[in-house]
Amino acid sequence: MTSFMSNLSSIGPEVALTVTALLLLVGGAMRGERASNLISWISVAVLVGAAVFGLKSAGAEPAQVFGGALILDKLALFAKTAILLSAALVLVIGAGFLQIEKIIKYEYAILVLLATLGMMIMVSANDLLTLYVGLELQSLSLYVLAAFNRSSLRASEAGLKYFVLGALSSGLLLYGMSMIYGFAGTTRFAGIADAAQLDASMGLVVGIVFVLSGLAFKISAVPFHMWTPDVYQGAPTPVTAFFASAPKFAAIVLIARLLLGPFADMMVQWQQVLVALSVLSMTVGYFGAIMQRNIKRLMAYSSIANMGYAMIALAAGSQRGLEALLLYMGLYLITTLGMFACILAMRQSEGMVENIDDLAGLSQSRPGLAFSFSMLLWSIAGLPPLAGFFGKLYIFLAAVDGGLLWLAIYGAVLSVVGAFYYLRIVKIMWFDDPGPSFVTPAFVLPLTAGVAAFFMLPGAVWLLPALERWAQAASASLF
Amino acid sequence: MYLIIVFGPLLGALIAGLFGRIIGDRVAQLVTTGLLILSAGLSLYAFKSVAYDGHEQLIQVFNWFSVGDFKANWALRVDTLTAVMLVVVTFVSCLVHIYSWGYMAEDPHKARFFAYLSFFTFAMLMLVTANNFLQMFFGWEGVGLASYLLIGFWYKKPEANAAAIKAFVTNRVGDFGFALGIFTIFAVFGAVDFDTVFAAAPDKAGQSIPFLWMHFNAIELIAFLLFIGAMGKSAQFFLHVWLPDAMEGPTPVSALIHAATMVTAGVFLVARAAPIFDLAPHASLFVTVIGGITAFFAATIGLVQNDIKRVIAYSTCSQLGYMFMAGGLGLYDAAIFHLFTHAFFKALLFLGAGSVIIGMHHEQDMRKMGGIAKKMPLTWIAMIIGTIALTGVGIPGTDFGFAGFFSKDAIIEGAWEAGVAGTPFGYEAFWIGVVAALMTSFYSWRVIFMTFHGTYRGPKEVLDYAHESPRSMLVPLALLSAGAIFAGVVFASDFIGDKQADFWRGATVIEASAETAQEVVPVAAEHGTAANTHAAVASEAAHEGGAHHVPTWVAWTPFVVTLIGFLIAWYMYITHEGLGARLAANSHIVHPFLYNKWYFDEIYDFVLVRGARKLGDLFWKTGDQRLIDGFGPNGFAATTLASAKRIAKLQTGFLYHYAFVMLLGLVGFVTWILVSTPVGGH
Amino acid sequence: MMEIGLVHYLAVAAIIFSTGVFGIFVNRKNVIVILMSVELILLSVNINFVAFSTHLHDLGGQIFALFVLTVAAAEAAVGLAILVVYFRNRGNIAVSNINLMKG
Amino acid sequence: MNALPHILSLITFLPLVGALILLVFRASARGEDADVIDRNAPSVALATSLITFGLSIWALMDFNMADPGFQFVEKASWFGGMSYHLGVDGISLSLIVLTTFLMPLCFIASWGVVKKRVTEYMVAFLILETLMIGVFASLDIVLFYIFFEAGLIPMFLIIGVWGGPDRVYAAFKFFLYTLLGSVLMLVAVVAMILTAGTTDMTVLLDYQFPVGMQTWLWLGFFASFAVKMPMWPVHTWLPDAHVQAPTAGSVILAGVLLKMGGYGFIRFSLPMFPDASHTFAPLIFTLSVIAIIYTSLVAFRQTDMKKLIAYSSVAHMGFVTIGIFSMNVIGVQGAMFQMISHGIVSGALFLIVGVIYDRMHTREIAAYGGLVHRMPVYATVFMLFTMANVGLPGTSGFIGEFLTMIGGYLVNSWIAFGAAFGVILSAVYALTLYKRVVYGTITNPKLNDINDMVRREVITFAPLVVITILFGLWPSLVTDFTGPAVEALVEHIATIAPAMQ
Amino acid sequence: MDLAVLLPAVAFYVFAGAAIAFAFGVVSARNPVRSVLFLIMTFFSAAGLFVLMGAEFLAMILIMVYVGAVAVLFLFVVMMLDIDFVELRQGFADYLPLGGLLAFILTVELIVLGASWHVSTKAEGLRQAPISGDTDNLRAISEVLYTDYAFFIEAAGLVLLVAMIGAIVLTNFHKPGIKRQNISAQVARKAEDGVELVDVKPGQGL
Repeated sequence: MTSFMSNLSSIGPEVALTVTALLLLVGGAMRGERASNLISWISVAVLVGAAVFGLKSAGAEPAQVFGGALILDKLALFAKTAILLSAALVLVIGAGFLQIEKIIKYEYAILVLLATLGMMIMVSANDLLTLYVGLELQSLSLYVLAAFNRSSLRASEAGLKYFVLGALSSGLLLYGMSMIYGFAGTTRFAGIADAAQLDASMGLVVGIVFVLSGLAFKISAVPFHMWTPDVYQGAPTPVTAFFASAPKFAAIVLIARLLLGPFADMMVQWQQVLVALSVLSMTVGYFGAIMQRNIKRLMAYSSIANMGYAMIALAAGSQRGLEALLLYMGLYLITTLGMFACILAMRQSEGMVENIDDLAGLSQSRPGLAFSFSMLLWSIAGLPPLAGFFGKLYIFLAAVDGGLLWLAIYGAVLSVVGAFYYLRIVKIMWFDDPGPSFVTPAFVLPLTAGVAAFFMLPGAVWLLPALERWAQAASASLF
Repeated sequence: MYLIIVFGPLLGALIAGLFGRIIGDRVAQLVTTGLLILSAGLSLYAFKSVAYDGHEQLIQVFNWFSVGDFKANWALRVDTLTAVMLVVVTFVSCLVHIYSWGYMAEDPHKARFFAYLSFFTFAMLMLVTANNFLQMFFGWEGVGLASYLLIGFWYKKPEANAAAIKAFVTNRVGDFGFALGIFTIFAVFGAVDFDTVFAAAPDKAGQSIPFLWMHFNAIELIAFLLFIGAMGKSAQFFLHVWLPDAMEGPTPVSALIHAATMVTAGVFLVARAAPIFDLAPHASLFVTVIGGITAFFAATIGLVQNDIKRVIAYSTCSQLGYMFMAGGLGLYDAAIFHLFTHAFFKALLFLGAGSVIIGMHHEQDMRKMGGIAKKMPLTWIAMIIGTIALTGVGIPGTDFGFAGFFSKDAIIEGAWEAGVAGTPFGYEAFWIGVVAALMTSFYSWRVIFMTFHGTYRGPKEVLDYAHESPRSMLVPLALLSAGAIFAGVVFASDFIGDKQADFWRGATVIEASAETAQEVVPVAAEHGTAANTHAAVASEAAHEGGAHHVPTWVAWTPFVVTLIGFLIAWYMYITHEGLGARLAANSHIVHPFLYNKWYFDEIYDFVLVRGARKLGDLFWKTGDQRLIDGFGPNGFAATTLASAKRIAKLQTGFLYHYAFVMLLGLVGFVTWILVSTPVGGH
Repeated sequence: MMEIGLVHYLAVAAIIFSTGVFGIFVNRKNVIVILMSVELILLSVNINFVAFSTHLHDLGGQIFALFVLTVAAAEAAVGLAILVVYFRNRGNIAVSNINLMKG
Repeated sequence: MNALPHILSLITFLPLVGALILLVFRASARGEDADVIDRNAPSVALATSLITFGLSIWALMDFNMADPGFQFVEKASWFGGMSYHLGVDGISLSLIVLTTFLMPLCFIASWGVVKKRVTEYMVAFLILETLMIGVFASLDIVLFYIFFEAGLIPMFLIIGVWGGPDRVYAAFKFFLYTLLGSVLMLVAVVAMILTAGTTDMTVLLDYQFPVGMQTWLWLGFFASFAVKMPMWPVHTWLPDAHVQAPTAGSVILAGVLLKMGGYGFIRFSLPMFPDASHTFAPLIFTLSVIAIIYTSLVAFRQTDMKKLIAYSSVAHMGFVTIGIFSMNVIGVQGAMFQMISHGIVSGALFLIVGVIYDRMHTREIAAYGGLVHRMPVYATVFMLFTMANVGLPGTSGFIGEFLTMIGGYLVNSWIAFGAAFGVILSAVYALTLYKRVVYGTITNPKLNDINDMVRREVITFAPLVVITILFGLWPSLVTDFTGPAVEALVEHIATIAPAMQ
Repeated sequence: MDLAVLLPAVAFYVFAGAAIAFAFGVVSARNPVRSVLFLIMTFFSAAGLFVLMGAEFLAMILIMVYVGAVAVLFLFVVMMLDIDFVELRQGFADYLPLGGLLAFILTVELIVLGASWHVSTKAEGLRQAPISGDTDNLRAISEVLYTDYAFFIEAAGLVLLVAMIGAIVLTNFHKPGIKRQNISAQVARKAEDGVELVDVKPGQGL
């Protein structure tokens, strides 16, 4: 057991999260709903603390713990930091919403903590079983969170859809895992890598296709995306913000780890699938968003499209590609959370509004918010000089470098379609006459939006190089 | 001195134009007119010093263009040709300025008018003093602008505006050719200044150059293109349509621009580029033919017009045809001489007509005039002088005659000689000249008779009002009358006579005299591919019979036809007054055809104006809006929206659809992978 | 045919898997049946794991199956909980009625 | 004068500083204070742009005309192999000065005219100025791209917020059209970076890409620059954008933004892909000639003044492309001159339209007529720029057209032949416009008390008038300046492009 | 034929056939209650297959967990939700052809794939928990489960915890207005709280 304990000590952040979750659960059960706020803030503190604590091990050599079940490398660290911070931010920006809507429960924060823990396990996975358990830990939490607003028909419908399809996708994932296990003889990544290298049998190929299908669900890649718009729309907005941020990051890092690690030698096969996923996602994501009036649905399509973009980088299958992926996803996280902060600020005196037309004239009624939102939109549309452009640039670099020129061109052309609907929001905020004004949002929302927008600004030149360096170091883990 | 000649008018124009409202009309008039008088005086001196004392000048002003190999300077090139033009331009301009004091007395925009006039003068002077084709082009377009501004001076009148645009655009068509000519010159010679080009021209004779779909003889091509420019500016056949309409402008303008100076720029160009035209027999033939056609064609129209200015305008057109005929036949000297004399009598006629118009209270229709000689006798005399000069009255074989006599007969006789020498179209040109002379005589006298003689046909009160013009208008008439009478007799020997070699000194190519011919011939022979040059032909002609030794009947024919024309006019408008109107009314083919100017305006309007409109609409509405936008951005947007709708429709909200799509994807991928990867490879 | 090998078990698993898949999208009336179809899929996975485990002489597969079972139970609990919530809001669980959000 | 360190950075970012100052003040102001800021914003913007202009003149004085290379170079490494790398040669500096010159005029022209969201308006223009200057000053290809595409954002807002009734359609069309072009260029840029292994334009200029690859790269860049120019048939965004944009927006759009396309061709397409440029030159010539004739005819039929001028811009840009792809010194010089001249002339024409638009709030030609009676000064200025637009010798418009046509002629006479038609047609539409707006009698009773240009407007036009004529008579002011760089460029193409021989 | 070969084969076909048939029953039954029962039968059959493969422990767990817990849970929910079973199975046929085709293709592909399996020497070398011949299944599993797989046990515990939290948070309603028994309040209740002794003065009344 000493080895178990010492292994535990090397996953301090995860342990901290677990312990906190358990303690808070007990506390919550004792104190009831009155403690919700406090529990939220403690969770935030722990999440941030875990991130900071985790970063202290940044210089450490990559290590495998629990007999190789988990791997702790820079990639995992990068992903964990991002996940922890975005989870914390989601709690922060969502707090006000849940209170005003009167759906606050102390379990909310705990579920977020546990989901985060699941994601942390996912990105550290070094074994199919780890992957599965981590994934399910995250998924189950998210299913519950989606339906968290019990009295809302939409929320429960979202939860139901998410759950049914999620279960189906876990089934596919598992079936694939069983194939991989059967043909490789092991579930450990290192072993699979050996098998794939020596004997890339059809079983492994089909297995990885199944696994990819299952994971594609988590990142809403077409055609496994169908749940996304409905769930984004139905779930409570803070939960949607969570869906759009950390789980996407975790899942795509997981895919990267899986494909570039054990299945690196089978790139010829999975690249085709990934390219197809990417093309489909971009197409559906960009075109699907155009007709949307509900901003959360629009964000769903936007995230589908962005994942399609991210998969371009992944399909390149190179370190450059992984670096681009991480950079892109990092920027995506910041942008998405910033945008959700703006969406959470969309409250008129009668309640929350979700139509993009409700943003009319925001540039005059709330110039600061409009300015931040516009920056974020332009950034995610990939317009220079905002940071999103660099994400796009890096992806193109990786794609062209990896021989995926046509994919890059396709993505480039589709990004124009994307610009169209992002711009439509800008148009509504800037060109249209103001409608009913928003009530003054909680201070934290414009602040978050503003900080996120500031990161996108060319003025924040230090951010990009730092992120880029970090992504580079992280991407080196797999190569 | 030359700088003052050229830039004086510009200064005047700027002062009058920019500060007209500050300094007042009177000062503006004084300044412009004063500077013009100065300019004219200096020009006379320059004429003497250049043409007679041989002080040709080349004054570099400053560098204009220096781009790569392309260099062009602002410079003043003053040789005899220029000097002649300087005199013509400044003298007529000066008189027109003076005349305008009276003519424009009631106009509220006098300062602007004088500014335009002076500006025109400046541009024209730039044109004639140019040392390279580009500067010439500058002046060329500058006079076009001035012409546009002046034709449209009365901008309230829609006709004036339309005419102004028509003039500018038609000129632009000519300029199109001119510009291409300059490009070709640069492409062939690598330079555009006269000295280089003319010096190298013989070397380049016979060289061919690709142009559009085929190869052309470079020199021929250049000559042809330049002539297109000349056609536009000088209102030659096909591009003549603007000139009659230009009469919408104030009459002094017509006199200055559309009679004496600007329209002759084309002739000047041909004379200036004579070394090129001389090496281009085919292009020259083209010049002759176009000139001939114009001379004839414009005269036929002139026969039946009722607007006094239009008659004179067609007369101008016709006379320009003469000049080009001469130019095409290699008689550059005669062409310039006719230009010179024509300037006097045509300006006289126009100013006279202006005097009539003012006297008749802005009436231009001759049908509403008649018998006003008594009311304005001085004008009547001036017009008679002008007409006599125009019709070229003089006694052949002597030095007695009005200005036109010398120059026109020189062209007609020169044409005959050219015919004798074997120049293509020489004889034809002669006969055209004769026929046109007949018609010239008829319509010129018709004007006189319809206007000043017979019975008055207009409203009574206008006649009562009719009066002689003020002195400021009569003085120019007098001076021009003097020119119309004496210009021929005084300068004939210099321009086309025995002293011409000393006079021109190479400023243009002259044929007749033996010594120049000998100078030219070796050059032509040496670079002899274009052996059939005018110089060579002319020199043969010179050796055979010498200059101006044509059969007597040839010399007398113009005189006779002129007389016949006069008699017919007398018959129709004096002895049988009203016959002309009856004939016109009874003719259903010839008269309408001529009266409507061979329907050129209608055809152009139909083909070009409406064509352009139709094409513009087609390109705009169908091309841009339906095709480019329709298939481009709007089509793309529509397709995008349609696909967006379809994709959004895929999202049915039904769970089983969603699951189905997922599994479809899965099975698709698995199948694809199984098919694309060789099965059992391991 | 009589020699029962791995492929037989895999075939059974495949058929059950497909049945589960089939059950998901042909069923429009009742969400619970869909959940049961998912359970079928998981069962087929377990058969796979166990079959491979036996033929590889490796316990890993069986243990994996054990965890799959565990998680499947948890999943069923959460799924049914969500279903109950939905039922409370909506009054029925017919699949063809669950399309409030679409487009 | 002494060299000012980092002068290019100063010129580039000074407007941005002005914008930020305004933004900060505006953001922190409430109520009355906001109005005060709005009132003073124009002065701040004008002052900023004037100082920028002064700095650019300083740079101009310091510039060594004999040196065809890049000067005032600043370089600092950034990340991902990219660098902050600025520098100018005659080609780019002349365009920078054009930009800084037009900017103050825009501010003067907007003075008191723009009443809605004044501070934001000024900020948008100042940011736009920075981005435009950045395009011309960048020596790093990614940096270039950033500036190039970023300019879309403020322009989008300018059209959309302060534009005419159909501004949304126009803004989107402008934005998406241009964006589509530039993303394709981005892919080409990416391919270049990967092949050459650097983003440094000075290296890329000498890097010889394989001929086959050049074709694709060229097409990528072409997609962007052709839209930006705009060339036929991707020009249709321009009339819409111009018509809907506020006056100053049109000025900048026509004056500077279009020039980015031409600049791009000169800076990238020609020297970096000389073989492909040779291959595609006939295509360019064909499109240009079509553009000239086609759009001139279309311009002739317009009923909206701005649209007419916009179409004429397309035609004039046809000359630029002809000049550029003639790939001889005369042609390229002509193209440079044409760009600068067009920047001034068409800018002036849009200001001209703006003058009466401000008074009458319509741009329909039919609503006007007889303006000369009420506005003689205006009529005079209008005439001058009409003539410059027509390309009358003595105005700057002539020089560019003439040189580009010679350049084209030296390649193939068809080009000059076709382009020369544009010279005829430009007279048709320009003079028709002038006639219908200025001449004739006043038919619209509202015009009876329209006032002539006020002092502010005269100040706006005075420098434009002077420059138009000055450049027309003394083109060496520009050509000497751009000459060495252009000659070096042409020589460079001739030496490295085997197709030339 | 050797009984040692025949018997397992027969057993396999019985169990396999039953499992497949019951699985079909699950998806095609008209009544959800029957579906649940078919599901239970499927699990039983599968458990039989597990036994045939020598995974006795798993077979037992399957029955315990699935039949004992999950299926019962299903049954419970089915009954609790009180679904109107009258309107049944309309539209079932819509997707039948395409869905059937899809399922068929998938099945064929997976079987073909399964047929390509072979024990590679390499795979044997990669085994994490090789089965030694002399240990029975239960013992073998127990030996590794809390040692090598301890981490997963912990993680699985968290998964179950989430499920628990989820089930509670979603279904545990405190509807206002419903009177509930509060035991502690009852227990803590004292006589003094409930009874007030009032000294009623004669003649005054309350």
